[in-house]
Amino acid sequence: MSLSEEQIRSVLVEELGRIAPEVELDTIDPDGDLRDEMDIDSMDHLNLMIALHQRLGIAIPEIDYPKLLTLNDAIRYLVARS
Amino acid sequence: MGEIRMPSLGADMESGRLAEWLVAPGDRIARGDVIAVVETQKGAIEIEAFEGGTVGRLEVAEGQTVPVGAPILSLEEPAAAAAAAAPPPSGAPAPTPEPAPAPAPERVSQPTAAPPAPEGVPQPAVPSPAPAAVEAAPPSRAAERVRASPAARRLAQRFGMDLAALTGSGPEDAVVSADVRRAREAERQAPTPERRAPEAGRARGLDLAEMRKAIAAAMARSKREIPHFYVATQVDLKAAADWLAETNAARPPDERMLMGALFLKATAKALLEHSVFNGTFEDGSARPGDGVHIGTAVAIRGGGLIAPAIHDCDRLSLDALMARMRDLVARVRGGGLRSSELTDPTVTVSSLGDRGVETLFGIIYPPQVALIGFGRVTETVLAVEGAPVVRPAVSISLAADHRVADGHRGGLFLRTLASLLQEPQSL
Amino acid sequence: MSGMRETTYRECLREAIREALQRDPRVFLMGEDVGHYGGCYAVSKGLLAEFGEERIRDTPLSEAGFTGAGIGAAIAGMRPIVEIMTVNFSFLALDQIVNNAATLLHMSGGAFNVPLVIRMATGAGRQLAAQHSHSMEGWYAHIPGLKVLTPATLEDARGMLWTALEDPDPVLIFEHVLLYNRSGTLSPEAGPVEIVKAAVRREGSDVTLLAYGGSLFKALDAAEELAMAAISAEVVDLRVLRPLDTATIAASVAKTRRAVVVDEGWRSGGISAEISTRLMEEVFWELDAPIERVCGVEVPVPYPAHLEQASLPQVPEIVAAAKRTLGR
Amino acid sequence: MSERPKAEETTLEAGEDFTASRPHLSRAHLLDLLHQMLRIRRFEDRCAELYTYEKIRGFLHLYDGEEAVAAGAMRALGPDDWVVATYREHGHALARGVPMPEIMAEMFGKAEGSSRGRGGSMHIFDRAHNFLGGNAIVGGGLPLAVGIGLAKRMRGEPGLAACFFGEGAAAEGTFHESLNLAALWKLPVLFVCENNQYAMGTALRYSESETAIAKKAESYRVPAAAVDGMDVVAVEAAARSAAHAIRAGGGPQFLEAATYRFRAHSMFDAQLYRDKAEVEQWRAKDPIARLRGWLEESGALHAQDLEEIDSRIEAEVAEAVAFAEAGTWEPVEDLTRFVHSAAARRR
Repeated sequence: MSLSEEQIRSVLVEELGRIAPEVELDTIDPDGDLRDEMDIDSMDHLNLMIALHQRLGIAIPEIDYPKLLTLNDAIRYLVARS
Repeated sequence: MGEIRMPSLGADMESGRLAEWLVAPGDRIARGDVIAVVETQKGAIEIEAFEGGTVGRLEVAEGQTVPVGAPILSLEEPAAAAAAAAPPPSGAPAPTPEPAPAPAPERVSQPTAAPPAPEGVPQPAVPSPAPAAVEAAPPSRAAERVRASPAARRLAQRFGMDLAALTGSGPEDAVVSADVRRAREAERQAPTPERRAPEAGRARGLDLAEMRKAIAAAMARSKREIPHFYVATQVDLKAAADWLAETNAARPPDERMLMGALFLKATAKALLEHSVFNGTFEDGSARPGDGVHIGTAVAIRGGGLIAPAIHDCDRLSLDALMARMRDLVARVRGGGLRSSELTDPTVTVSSLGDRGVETLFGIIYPPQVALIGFGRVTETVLAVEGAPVVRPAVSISLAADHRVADGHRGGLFLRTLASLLQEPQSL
Repeated sequence: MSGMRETTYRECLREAIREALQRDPRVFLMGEDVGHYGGCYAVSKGLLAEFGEERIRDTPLSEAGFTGAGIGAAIAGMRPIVEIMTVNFSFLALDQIVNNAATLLHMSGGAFNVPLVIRMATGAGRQLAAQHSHSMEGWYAHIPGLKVLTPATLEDARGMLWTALEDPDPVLIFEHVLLYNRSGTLSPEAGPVEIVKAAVRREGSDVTLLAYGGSLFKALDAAEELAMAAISAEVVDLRVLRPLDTATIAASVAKTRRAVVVDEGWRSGGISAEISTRLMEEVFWELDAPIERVCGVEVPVPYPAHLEQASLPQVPEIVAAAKRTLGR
Repeated sequence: MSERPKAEETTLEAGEDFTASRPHLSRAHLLDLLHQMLRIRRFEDRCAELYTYEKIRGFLHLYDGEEAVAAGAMRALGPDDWVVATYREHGHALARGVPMPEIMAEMFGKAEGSSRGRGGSMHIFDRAHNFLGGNAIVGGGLPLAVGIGLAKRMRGEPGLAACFFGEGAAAEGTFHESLNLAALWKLPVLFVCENNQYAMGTALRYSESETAIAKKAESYRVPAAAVDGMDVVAVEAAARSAAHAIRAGGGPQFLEAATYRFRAHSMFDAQLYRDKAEVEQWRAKDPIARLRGWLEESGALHAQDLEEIDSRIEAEVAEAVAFAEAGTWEPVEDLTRFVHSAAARRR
């Protein structure tokens, strides 16, 4: 399965919105640490990983978590793995 | 005839606003059924029935605020009586010799919307089940009859899902693991909640301003009444982190565990050994907890904090504990806490998580006697066998009530907790 | 792959014996009709001329005598391959196999080990009736001290013998009678294989078919048929009945969550019961359906073809059992 | 583990050539035979006693009365030869040179026993003395001896396999299969039938149509001799002659030694199957008394010789018991250690 960057971005943004509905996604720095940008804790983060796995079919191993710290990094990583 | 009253869901709760009735007159209800949603200072909470019967009258209208203890619903035919032998012949003594209880609770300070039960009519006393009995109640027979595969059962427990609600596709229509995954996926795919403007500052069912007030009152009372002492220690987490990484590596994301689950389980087990920290102190005397029910502090987006109980943490497997945590966080953030979760934490655990500070000095939530705080997990230089090594470590603190214990005992508790975390596979 | 050559299960066995005789002067083959006759199933045909009567040793009809002699010779420094014509005849040597081969190491506190290999034919399908057709390998798998191998593929027929001969303890090799003529291609480099692990012969995700020996190919055929019905069956070749490779079996079933055990032996007290119980012990919480078994019907194997076939596991039964585990 | 006392070295280093076809009846040699038989007798007496103290359990089959067979036959065997025995094998193990302390420790079930306590009374094994047990299946050892003989022949090694069994084994299939195989393949096997008249409680006449066992052997073309099993010198002479023929490449040989066990079959046996009179009759032929009387008559044995032999044996048995008492129990963690060689060799 190969997904376009657009598809991946839209899924990611939608899931982030589900986790932090009050955050305006267009206002965050795409190269900033998402955990700070969106006040995400470990449970939120895990839920995001679950959602990405279920919607994109990409199981992200824990050791790769540091590769998804910013919005742009996450998109790059997911595109490469899709 | 029995009745259900506005429950006390915490030492700091004085009244509640009945937000929504989930039952109507004529409905049959069983013990444990959710009958109403009550909005409190801590958010919307589902109220459970502690006795069964047929709903007679709703004594309180939606939107109305009544004090704790006020009757909110009357039961026509308590299940206990119905289940007993045939009704006694006319004129025979009531099944129990006690006189009927006063129909109006003493604590009611203002009349309720509906009139109390007519006086003079003998009513069978309905023994109110002890809370412990509620906790220990076996799953209802209906739940036992669910035909589900072992894999489906395990997965449902891990996800905190109800098997009875699922449709089975397996042999003889048994629920199999794929059905559970499908249902969970459907649950997740539910429409995205409406995007709220940041200034709303209010999650569903929560009034953050009210909550802030409640926190203020409780914390002020705590600092005023409870002579706190604090002890803290740094704990090597290499074994726990390695074990967690290894466990999670073999699991898909939805079955992974967080370090927080290990913290909770280790705390629960340490409390079993040092039970003095698990309980309450009221009216000058300490009372041990009826189980290890850990109030688990959950931060609310946009501010505010709530610490509903996860019951019997010591008896839950790590997976089950993880499922409860996940479920709790989801419900705190999405609304829908149940009353029993707020009434009876026997201790509180607070963790500022992976973005937090190194050490946390908590304030005890009265009438509890202890709060255990977990700081951020950091890479720290530790001396191991005489040589400096870099290890993941966490600072664990205990805030405790000096009236029930002292620092020495606190230190022993932390030592037990630390050693439990060195053997994560045994948690 | 280039260089593959056409061969049969029988030829693979013969090559393995020949290689062992060439590699190790301690090895000799002993049994009824292994020499002048060329082996009841023609496995040792031609070897007498090549290696002589000392090393291709015809025996009288004395299963206890020559099996026991194999044990004694193994203890005293030889590496005998004892051929017992068929598993039913091995009962005449049961005392030697169970009371001596399997126990001497233990009874002697580790002083005397028995590096012996016993080969025998097993299984039904050739209308040989009830005294030549039974699958009793599961019985032997009950005995601590023995290793029990069931080669199904050409690679295993070619490769298990040498590894078994290197084992310091007694190893029993069961050759299903229907496999001897089975042909296929084999790499000329094919050589010794390990004898501790089960092998996944076909990958799948919906149900695991566990089989060995002659039943392996029935399971593979069933998997093919299941694929037509959009059911993805994984086929595991047990290869070794003792010690069972529980890890591989359990891993497969933990993945597919469903299992069908195929065993030509009888259901009651058979190896299928053992496998099923191991799965309960190891992966109960991973299961999505009760474990199914397709076994030999509980009757001495009859002579007429239609009854014999009816008494054995067949592809449609395996397919049906697999479907039941999926609620279909 | 307590240190094992030094074993009494007896037959194997008696300074005589075991391959000689006839015994050399020197005074030292005869005293040695007497010592060996007495050693077995005292050992068995002590075992019977220890059984009543529950130090020894399981089945305990004693060799009293049959000492001449093991003591005499063993003189014809050398270090390259192998011995396969029955469950009544203490005498064979002792005469073969298996150290008494290890045998006694085995009886106790201790880790220091010759089989690490895994076998007990019926399963004494010793690799150092090519002593392949104690086999508790009647007739179970014969094919093993055939296999050892086969290996020796195929490997071109010197030596033979001596196989001891009772007359009861003649009824088993393995007896016939083994004699046939050994004769067919001309293997170096010495079959020694200890005919003590009873297969447990069944007299030979109740179980065999032909009670002359040696005749059965002859029908397989195995040269056979019948010998008085209560005469140690006669047994030795017959064994030497047979072994000599085997070493010369003549294939297997068969000895039938008529003997008698003085004690019951095992410790729990009321002996309903035989008369006290019959036992007394055989006791009169006691091989030990017989040799002693003969030595005394000929003036070769002095009271002080006997005292000296007695005290040596007494000390040896006492040491063996002390060694067994001081022995240790195999840890339960090692329960499955000797099922496969890999685990057995660990540590």
